[in-house]
Amino acid sequence: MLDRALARDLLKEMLRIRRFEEKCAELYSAGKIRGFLHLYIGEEAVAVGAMRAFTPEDAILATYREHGHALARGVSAGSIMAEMYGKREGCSRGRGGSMHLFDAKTRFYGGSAIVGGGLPLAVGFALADKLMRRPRVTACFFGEGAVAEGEFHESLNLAELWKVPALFLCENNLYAMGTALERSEADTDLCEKARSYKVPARSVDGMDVVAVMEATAQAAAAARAGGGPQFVEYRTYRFRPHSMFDAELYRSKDEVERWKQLGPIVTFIPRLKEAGLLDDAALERIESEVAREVAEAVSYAEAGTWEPVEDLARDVYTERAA
Amino acid sequence: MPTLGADMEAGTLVEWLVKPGDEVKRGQVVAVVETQKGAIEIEIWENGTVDRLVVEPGTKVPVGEVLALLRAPGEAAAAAPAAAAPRVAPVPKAQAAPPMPRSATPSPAAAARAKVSPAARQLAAELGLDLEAVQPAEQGGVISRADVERAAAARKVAPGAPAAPAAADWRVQMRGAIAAAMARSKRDIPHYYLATDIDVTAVTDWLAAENLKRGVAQRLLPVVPLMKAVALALRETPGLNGVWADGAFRPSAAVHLGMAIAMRGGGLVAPAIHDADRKSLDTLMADLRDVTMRVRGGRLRSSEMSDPTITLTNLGEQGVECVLGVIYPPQVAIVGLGRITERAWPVQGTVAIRRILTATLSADHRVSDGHTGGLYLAALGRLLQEPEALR
Amino acid sequence: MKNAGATVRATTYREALREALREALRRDERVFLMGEDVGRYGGSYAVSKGLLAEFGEERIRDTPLSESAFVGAGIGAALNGMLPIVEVMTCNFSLLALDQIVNNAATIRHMSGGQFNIPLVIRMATGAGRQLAAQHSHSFEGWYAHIPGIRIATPATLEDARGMLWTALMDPDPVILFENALLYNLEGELAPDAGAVDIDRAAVRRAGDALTLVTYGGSLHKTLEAAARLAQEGVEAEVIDLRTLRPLDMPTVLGSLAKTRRMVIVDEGWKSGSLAAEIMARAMEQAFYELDAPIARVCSAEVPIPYPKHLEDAAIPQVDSIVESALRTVGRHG
Amino acid sequence: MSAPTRQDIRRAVLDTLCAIAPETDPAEIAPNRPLRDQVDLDSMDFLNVIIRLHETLGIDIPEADYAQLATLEGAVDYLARRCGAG
Repeated sequence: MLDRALARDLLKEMLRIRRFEEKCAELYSAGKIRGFLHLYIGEEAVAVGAMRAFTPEDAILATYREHGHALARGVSAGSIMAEMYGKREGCSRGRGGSMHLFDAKTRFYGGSAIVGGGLPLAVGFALADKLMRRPRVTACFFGEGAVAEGEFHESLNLAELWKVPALFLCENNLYAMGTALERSEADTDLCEKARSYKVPARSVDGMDVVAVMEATAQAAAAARAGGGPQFVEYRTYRFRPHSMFDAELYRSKDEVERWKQLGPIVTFIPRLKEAGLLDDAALERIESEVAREVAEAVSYAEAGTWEPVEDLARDVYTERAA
Repeated sequence: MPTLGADMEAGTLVEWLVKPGDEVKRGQVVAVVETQKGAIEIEIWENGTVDRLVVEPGTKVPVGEVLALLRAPGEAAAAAPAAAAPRVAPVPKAQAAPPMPRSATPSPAAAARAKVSPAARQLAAELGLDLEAVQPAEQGGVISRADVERAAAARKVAPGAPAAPAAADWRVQMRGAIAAAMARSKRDIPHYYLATDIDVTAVTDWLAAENLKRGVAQRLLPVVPLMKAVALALRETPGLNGVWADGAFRPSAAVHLGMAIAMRGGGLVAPAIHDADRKSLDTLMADLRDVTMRVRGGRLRSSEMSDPTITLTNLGEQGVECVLGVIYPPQVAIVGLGRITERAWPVQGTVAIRRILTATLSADHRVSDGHTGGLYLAALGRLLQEPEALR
Repeated sequence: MKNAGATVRATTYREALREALREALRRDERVFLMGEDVGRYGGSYAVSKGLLAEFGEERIRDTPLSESAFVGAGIGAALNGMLPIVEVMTCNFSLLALDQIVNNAATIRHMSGGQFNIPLVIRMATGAGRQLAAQHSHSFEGWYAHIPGIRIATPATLEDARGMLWTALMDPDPVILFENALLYNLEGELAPDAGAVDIDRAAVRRAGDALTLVTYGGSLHKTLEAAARLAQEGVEAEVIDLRTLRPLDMPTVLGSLAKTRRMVIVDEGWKSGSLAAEIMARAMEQAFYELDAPIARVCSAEVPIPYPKHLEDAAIPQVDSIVESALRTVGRHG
Repeated sequence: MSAPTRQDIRRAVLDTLCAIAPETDPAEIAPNRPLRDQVDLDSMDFLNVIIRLHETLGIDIPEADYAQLATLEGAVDYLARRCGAG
């Protein structure tokens, strides 16, 4: 099941995200990245494992904590970093920033900064594929905070009612900004909520990249086979604050330390070594490749240009012959 | 001090978690900072050895301030100036707001219609004045209420027709303002007065020759070289050029010469001509023409009356030999120039007919004294003997 | 159209809308209609009656009462290659979908750096006048006309009801069509070959030189009636039907103002921050010296629209209030 | 251009005075009293009168001749001579 190449790939993908996010934290402190920044450190296994279940024709919708999903989907690190610098070379021309990455080539339909805002879109995406008989699915990533929004319930019901091929992929990292799940939901069993709309649901250890890969592949296959919408809960945890300006008054230091020991990378490396699929030299090579990719992304962003103010109103509407 | 959010300007260092000499690794938490959102752990982004803790716990410092100095791995202990903490990247200065793409302003059919402000229309209607007869102040400009007032004042309103109330009270208001300023000046400023006769034959001869060389429209008025001399002489006596404010004299490096100009139909204003000491005679003439025509055309708005640092009153035109001016607060001096007359004047032992002008100085005794005033008038006299240098 | 007669035929605003829907569904397989009760029930205003039988469940989709979900789904489907028509029963319920309309439909093209199009059409009924009380009597066209990134059109005549839909569908950006609820039963004639019309320009519905009456949607017919009454008193009013509220066709409005020099704007929205206020501001900015009198506005009273008829009538623009405002503007105190 | 008549010159002088000092009523200007006693002209105004006459009549008026323009009649005589001779 796990061969050397796949093991190396999964590890490298997770390290790409980890080092990229660490560099973002540094650049934010230096004032190079402004606005809001929500880091994905600790949840890398979900984006990396889940993204392997989707083809280039499928559509991906994510949230404002989306750097990991964009990198795993194939959006270039340079265009993402340039976007966070607000440069024209960014994947959204510098107009969206960290929370709104868009990339037509990889059918990455961006982050949404409105909790739950992407779920209705996903229903529409999947409806279109169904109506046009296209063998495609739509992946919609969101956090457990979204289950409190009406749009979660409206969307799952509508998706199941119309049996559209949409995957609702919920990253349950236990906290919606500063509110723990049990302090906002009467019933914290997320799968039960999905099953109440008859949507097939399953929960998986979000720290185990292989388990994530398998659970998502199974859900995607069911949807592709016409089984209608699917729901997957990934039990995971974010090691850093909700955003950069968060004193984390809502959780204890040792809880964070405990989860760090269960982290997706720190547990995966020994597992590969025991299985003889990884040695220190290979790990060193991966780290240096990742380091170079992150460094190149930063210089690409630094060298980027500002969009001229004259283009302010460009693209509000589609240009057409006068 | 790292920035942690767009709305964070500063943070208070609560606690150092490292001390000089400690090894630190990238990503290691080295300090705790208090912000409006609570205590936040601060990471270090470089590997190295702590050299010196610059900021003491308990002090509040702005974002971007150096908190500690680090020695790169293997760097000598000598306190080489460590690389300053990365300065906060200059936020891209928003370029000037782009000119909004000009929406194609429609040219309404009747583009030819004269532009008249509603206030002007209303007054014209009240006074029974035909708007066709009113000229806007600036060519092709908008006919304003002031333009209608001027036209009404100029037209001999038939007796019995309602006097233009608006125009009258405008002049009354101005007279009131002048009265108040003069009263305040006399009350608050201890004036001292000096007068001297100056031989201006050289400068008047020079001017006549100069104007012969020029076309009619480029001619200089006699007051123009005098203005330049009045301004240049101040360089030797700074105590006369500036303003009195909040109980103290503030000298002015620049010389903004207020020119007293009489308005048509009464009233007086003294708008400033900027940097009169540094301008050429041609520029001074152009500035004087512009401000005079606007004052006498009734179109000088008070907002344009920038504040002079000294005033010149040139009443010689009206045939007055010697004028002792009242200082315009908050200035501290006023120079008066009288009529140029031909008088018998001793020149190297013999008597000759020379053109003489009486120059006076009224000055604020709180700021300067007679000695300074005397030096000034002497300097003025000397400057007027070399007109070529005034160019 | 099946009947061969070349002459015009009597029809209604509702049937004109239905013809437009049928034509769009027939011409392009990417077109589909979804909304509350548009299928089996035939549409709350019976606009889509019969379409389910003709086009089937897939393309005439009844939705649960989930405005945010199905408007968002419309946006998603448009992003993914479809030409969806979403019917939000009335603008009163559209408030529940405002986040999807503002933060997704109007924003994604610009925020993505121009990578995506959203060729979505949303239809909403609007306006008061049926004693439905405050929550069912709103007029939000002016609000929506404030949002860059979407277009707003207001069909007030049978030709526009018949012709605006196809043009809106062919527009690569989101368009919202507001249909005043009082118009559905409007009877009139329609040319047999009536088809697509533009949604870019205002129309002069009645020529005149004494003053310009600017209006749109449901208020057009009251304004035309007012103009007729004014004519009996020797005041010839020019009536402008805006047809599009975003973009606003100011050249047509100002062209008329330059001729008449006086203007009254009739707008069923509340006066403060209304669309009438925006038109007035632009006229002041671009045609100040053309004015011989202050521009007047006839808007809804700033109250929740009341249920009893006499109060509802007092709250929204009426022919009398338009005539009175017009006479004041031309300096004749009616 | 044939030399202007005395009538043209008188008209030119009065028009110039009215342009510079709008409150002037041409009918009330006494021919032989100094203009500066009848019309509010400061040195700038007078220079502008000279410039305007120079432009309308196309002749140069040196500073030395200013005195001959002190009255209306004097000015017309002087200008007629200059134009006639011109």
